[in-house]
Amino acid sequence: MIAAIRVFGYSLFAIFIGLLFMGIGRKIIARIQLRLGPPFYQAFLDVGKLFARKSITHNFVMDLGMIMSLAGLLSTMLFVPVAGHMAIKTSSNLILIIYLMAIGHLGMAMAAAASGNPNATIGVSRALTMMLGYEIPFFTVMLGLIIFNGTSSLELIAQSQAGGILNWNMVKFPLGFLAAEIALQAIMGEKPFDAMVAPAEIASGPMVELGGKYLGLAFLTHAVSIFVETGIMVNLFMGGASNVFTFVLKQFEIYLITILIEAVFPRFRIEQAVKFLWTVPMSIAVVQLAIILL
Amino acid sequence: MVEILLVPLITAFISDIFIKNKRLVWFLFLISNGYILYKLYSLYGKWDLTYILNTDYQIFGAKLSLGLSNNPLGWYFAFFSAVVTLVIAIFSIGFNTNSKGNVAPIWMLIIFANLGIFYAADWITFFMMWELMGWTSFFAITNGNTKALDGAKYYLALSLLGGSSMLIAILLLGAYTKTFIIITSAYRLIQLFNLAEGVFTTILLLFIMAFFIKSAIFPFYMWPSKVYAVGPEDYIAFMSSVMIKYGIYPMAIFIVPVIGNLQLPKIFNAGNWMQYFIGYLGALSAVVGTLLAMFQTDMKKLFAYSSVANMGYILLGFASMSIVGFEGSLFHVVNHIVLKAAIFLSLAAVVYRTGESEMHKLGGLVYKMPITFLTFLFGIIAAAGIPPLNGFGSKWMIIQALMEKKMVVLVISMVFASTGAFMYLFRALVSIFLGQLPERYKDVKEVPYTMSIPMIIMMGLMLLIGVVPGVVMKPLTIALDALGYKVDIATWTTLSSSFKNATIDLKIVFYMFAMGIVVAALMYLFGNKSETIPQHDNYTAGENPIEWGVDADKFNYSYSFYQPFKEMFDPLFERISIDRFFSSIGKNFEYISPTIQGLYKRGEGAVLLFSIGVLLFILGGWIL
Amino acid sequence: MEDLKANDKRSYIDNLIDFFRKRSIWMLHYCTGCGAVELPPSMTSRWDIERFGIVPMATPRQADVLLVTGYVSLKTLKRIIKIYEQMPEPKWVLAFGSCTVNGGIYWDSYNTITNLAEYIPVDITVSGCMPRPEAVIDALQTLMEMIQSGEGGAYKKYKENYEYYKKNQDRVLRKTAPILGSSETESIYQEKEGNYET
Amino acid sequence: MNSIVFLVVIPIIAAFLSLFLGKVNKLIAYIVTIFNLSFSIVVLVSGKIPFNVAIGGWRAPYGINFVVSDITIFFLLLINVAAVLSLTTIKEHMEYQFYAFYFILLAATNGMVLTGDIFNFYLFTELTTFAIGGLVAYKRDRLATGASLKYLILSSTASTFSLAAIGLIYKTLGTLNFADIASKISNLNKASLSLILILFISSMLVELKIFPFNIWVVKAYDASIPAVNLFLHGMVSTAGVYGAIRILLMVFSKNSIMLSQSSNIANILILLAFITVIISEIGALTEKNLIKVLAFSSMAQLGIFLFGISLGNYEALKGAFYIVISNYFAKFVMFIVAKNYSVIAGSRNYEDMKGLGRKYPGLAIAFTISALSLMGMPFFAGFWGKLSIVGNALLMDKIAIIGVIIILISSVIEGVYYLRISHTFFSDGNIQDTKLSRINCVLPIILAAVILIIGIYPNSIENIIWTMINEIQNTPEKYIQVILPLK
Repeated sequence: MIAAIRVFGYSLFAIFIGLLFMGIGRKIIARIQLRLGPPFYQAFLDVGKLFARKSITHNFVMDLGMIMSLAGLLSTMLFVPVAGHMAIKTSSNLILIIYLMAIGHLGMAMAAAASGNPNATIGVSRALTMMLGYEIPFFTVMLGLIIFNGTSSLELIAQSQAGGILNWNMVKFPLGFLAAEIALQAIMGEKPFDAMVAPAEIASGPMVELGGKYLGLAFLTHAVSIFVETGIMVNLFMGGASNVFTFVLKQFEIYLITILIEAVFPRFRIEQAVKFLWTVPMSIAVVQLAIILL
Repeated sequence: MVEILLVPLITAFISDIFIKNKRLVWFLFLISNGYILYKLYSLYGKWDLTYILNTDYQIFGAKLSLGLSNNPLGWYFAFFSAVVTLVIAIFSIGFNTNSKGNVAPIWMLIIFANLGIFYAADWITFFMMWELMGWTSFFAITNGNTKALDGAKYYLALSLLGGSSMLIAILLLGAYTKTFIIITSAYRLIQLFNLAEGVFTTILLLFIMAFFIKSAIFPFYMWPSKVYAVGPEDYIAFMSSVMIKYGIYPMAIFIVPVIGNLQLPKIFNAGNWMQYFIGYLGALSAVVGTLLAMFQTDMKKLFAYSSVANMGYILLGFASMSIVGFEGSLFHVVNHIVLKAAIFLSLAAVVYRTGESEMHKLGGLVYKMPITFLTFLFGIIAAAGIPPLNGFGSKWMIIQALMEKKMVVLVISMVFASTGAFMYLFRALVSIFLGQLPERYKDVKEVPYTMSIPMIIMMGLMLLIGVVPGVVMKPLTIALDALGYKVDIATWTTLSSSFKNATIDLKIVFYMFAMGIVVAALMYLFGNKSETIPQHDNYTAGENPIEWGVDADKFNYSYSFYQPFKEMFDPLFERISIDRFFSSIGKNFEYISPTIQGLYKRGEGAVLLFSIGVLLFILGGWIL
Repeated sequence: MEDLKANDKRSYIDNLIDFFRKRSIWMLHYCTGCGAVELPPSMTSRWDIERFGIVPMATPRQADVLLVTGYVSLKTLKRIIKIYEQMPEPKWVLAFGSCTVNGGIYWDSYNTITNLAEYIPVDITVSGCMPRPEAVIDALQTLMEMIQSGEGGAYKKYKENYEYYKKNQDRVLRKTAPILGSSETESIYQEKEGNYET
Repeated sequence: MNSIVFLVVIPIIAAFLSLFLGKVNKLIAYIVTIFNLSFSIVVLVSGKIPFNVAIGGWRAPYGINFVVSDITIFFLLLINVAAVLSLTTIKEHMEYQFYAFYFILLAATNGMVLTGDIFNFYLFTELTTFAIGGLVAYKRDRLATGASLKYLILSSTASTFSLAAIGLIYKTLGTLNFADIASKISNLNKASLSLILILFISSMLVELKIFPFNIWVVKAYDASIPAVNLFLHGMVSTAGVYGAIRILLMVFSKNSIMLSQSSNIANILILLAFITVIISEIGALTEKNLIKVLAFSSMAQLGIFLFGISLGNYEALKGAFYIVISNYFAKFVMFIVAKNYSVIAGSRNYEDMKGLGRKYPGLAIAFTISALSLMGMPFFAGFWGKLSIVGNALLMDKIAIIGVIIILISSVIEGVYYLRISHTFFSDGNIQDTKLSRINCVLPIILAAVILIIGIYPNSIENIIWTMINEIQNTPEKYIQVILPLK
């Protein structure tokens, strides 16, 4: 029972942080564009509105897929140590996290495709292609860290960086961090790697038929994924944190970098994006890996 | 112990006689499979059972004796194959009620060969069963279907080639080690390495070629796509899940111990060249299989390439030459047996109802065949290696083992392949089951109970193995223990690798996923109520496609699903094609053939040729 | 709009929901006419309507408010109606300029409609030919106030008086049946039309 | 056992009588053939083997003699069984020429096996040629005449070589008796031996269907009636195989050392063998005429046989025997099935035979079993042959290993075209109802069962083969001593 409450609490916390980041991100982009921008809590308002709205579903697979998508990311989130805390104490294996994250994508893709709109399916096709693009460099960077630390546990990797900023993997392996940052841009689906959403081209891709609470669930999924992805980065490169507040702050630093890049870039075509990811960040990651191995 | 071989053989003969009575034949098939499973279950633990048949046949100066033995690894393969075969057998009863041909007798022969391979104690028995499987599966694939001939011919040629290469290897092994017993010959082969390295390498490579052909590893990866596309679907389910593992079993029992025990210099502190040889071929099959699977339009071809990729994973596990990788590979064997059978059963159900296997001509079947969809969904989740189902554990172990051995290229290609797997698996899901339902499939129904129950069983199996991997890992650890490998006895739900703090508890993963579902469902219920609208009511920029005479199923985006991505690879695949290479060999033979026939048709040339022959013969006799 | 005023008691939850709705208006700007040109300035840094939580959306499923930005030809009307019907409730319509009220300079065209409100319920009409961004923002803010006070319920009217709207729509849309396409499309369209009510 | 001469004499008398007997010929043919068969069985059972019969009381090496040893009786049985089986396929009325030639063929092939004299052997070979020439031309159309002529030209050229070789032997060794030659062969210098062997072998290779001396085969098979196909396969080839074993392994082998060490002829033979195999398999690959396919395949099988005996290893020789036996039974099955099916389909093109396997499954299954045996698949007789030959060839030098690879590749090709044919039989098709003679339906199944039994239980034949190999191994005691007991 306590475990269940903890899980629920962690979920709400992750959603809260994710939505907060989304709002702040929008504000920052607005400021970069010399606009006032929406208030920082805008994402909450949006989600609130969406859940209150009457929504439209085409069939039960859409409902199932949206639930699966949020559930997948929530359960992934439970494996990411937040400043050393976890909802249920278990080994936070990196490979497990990577694979678990896929279930969220699968659910989302299934819901999108079940709507029967070709734009959605095109978006899914692009998203999956992009996934193949970013997984390779990101995994290569992770591989270096795993081999260096002799463990695939995210928690142990975070712990091994304890004791000052100079011990952070970000400082020790700057090339790896750079590659991971570029890959992270694609993982989060921010510009220049947002070909799968591309509102002007394929009418926001997978989300084209989502409205009301389905879009709301998609927002929540996105919020949790921001939390998970920045959380992984913090644990991998910034030495985790001693308390939750520092952890969230570090997460925000990572998210800030992403947002700053997002604000100023146009969009890659999908195959350009994959080519870019397989050349630039991948070669940086390979150099980093070679340095670690030799 | 002999009875598990005799029963399928006798069943094959009996069902051959009653071939016209379909119901009886398939019922016999089911009974026989059930008996085999029961018998295998009772054989568990009796590892010293052997059966030897002495013959007067003399080879290399000694009388040949053929033997069977209940070896733990063979049991492991045989048992799980038998479980899945039984489920497929139940499915077949429903599936074959209207079909024209009847593969049951020949299938029974294949099961006989199957058990023979897993229970063979010596290479000659092994080879006999191996070759038996080759030609029987040719007949099972073609099954009187003229269109199936091309693919089956390709398979047969490769299969016979593999058989030949294995025959040479076995006989060389017998000549140099003076034994045909599999286990003994492995030990003696290792000793041979120091005496005659050339012979050793030849034997090993020939064996590997035979096994790779059967398991569709890299240079020989073409046959599944050709064969699966044409064979009877229920048999293909068996073939893609069980039969493709035949190459893996001898790899596990012979090649891996031999390579593992060699004292070879290591490259980059990671592994010796033989490990890399196996590993790179595995990685190539994983990557190439994945890429090709993405670009298929026929769903059976797609999953054929997926099988190729999965065989690649298994090989990668072997290449790590660590106990975790080895265990992971063998675990993946069972996982793949289960999940591929599930996927192909659901595909068989789709073909049964629609008669179509081109993905872009299907779509929206989920509304008509929910159980089939669910089986397929479970299958692809498992195949993508996503946690609560069974494909994850083994992939995880293989990746852990490779990372531990610092085989970075191999592990990156493994991740590439399993991420790419996500692409083609999802593509199949979308194209077959989701999207708009074509008008012509409005009356499609869910398959009858005889077919849906096996699918439900497969779903249960996937979930069971996924959450409680112990049901497979326990027998596996005991089998490995009996073979002399030191393994930790795993608990029912945990998997571990030798990394620091790298034990995952799949039970907890399952709980967490379940809780995730609960939280997400709460969120879902929290929202305002939703309304279901017709499937074709889509945002189309205000256009009404029906008004323009466009059917709803034209909305399905499923043809050239990954076109931009494919264009990246087009130059590569246009330039290099293993398929073209192998086909061209066959084509060249067929090209020469009429010339030679012409030689035998004409008269004047004959006399000329004859005299030249005599002349050369005489000259040769003097000069040589 | 007087009769649409909420006559029952509004609970806190309803107020909260209306607050959310008010502060997060997502618009679908259906660029039918010249008024579309005024939207980019209102969204970018000079006027920045995002500070009210107003953002453009790509599909009717996600949008709360439909902007009809100028004159509406018959062909366009058909699409507008379809999109309007595809939007989930609650939904609002903003009509731009005089063209949507009386046809504007196209008042005697054989091919444009003169009054949008005959075909779909319009919540707010923005004056001007064409309205400046200030006018657009003003209209949107009026809409926000209407939402908060529970007034903006024109979409309910559409449901209640569907026959009226349908009759008007059919009257003009008869002229727009496609020449291409299969011969049976007309009948199919007639049969399936009912399904498009949402 | 002087009456062994009857095996040759009675068919010759029958050949003469057949000119006058007309319709009774069929009966006489059965009687004579069954007599030959039962006589051979009686000889086998009598337990007096080995023995030597001097014709006319002239003792060897001066007179002509008939020898009955283990090998002889084995091949005698094969030939006479083949004769009986072939006769069963004749349903329609045959003219007297056919029977006359048949009796001569029977006499000649029996004589070839029995004789202990090289010149006599030559005579019987010529007689065979002459009989086959007549039988192939029996249909009297353009194709048959052409085929017959082609065969006659090739054989007569070959017999010229043969005669030259015999002359040389007589010149150098002063004797024509097999046993005598065998005991004196070590006196011969290498060059003369090589020359004699080359000349003699090149004549024998015509009968053995080895490239490039097999140009006649395909046409002859295609042009002749089914019974003649079976004669060619069952009697002539078997006699040729016997000749090759007797002459290469027993007569011209020095001190019972096997061929490959005694001369470089062996290397040429291996080369020819695998060229034959690959060429005939490739030739068969796209062939649509079923009879031609079988003709190509029988060339290939004899190529493998030659490969086996040229390796100079007793186990490989054993394999060669297995190949001969497997081929003997399998081709019988296949020719009979081909005959039946072509009658039903009205064409020899196997693509016209679709659906026959579903209508007459027994025949198609028998055909498949034979095909698998020829491919050397396990559980069939051919496997044991392939196992022995390949296994022992791998122990030899390079050329043998290349040969193994080529033979295995061609067995892949063989598999492809044979199983394609089997598949065609089992696929859907329209068939008219045709009545088949019962014996022609049952016979292939029985023979296929024999193949299966040998394949599953090699003990049944292993010992017989070893007795024969024993004889070859101990030629001086087992063969020469029988004929020339005084030495």
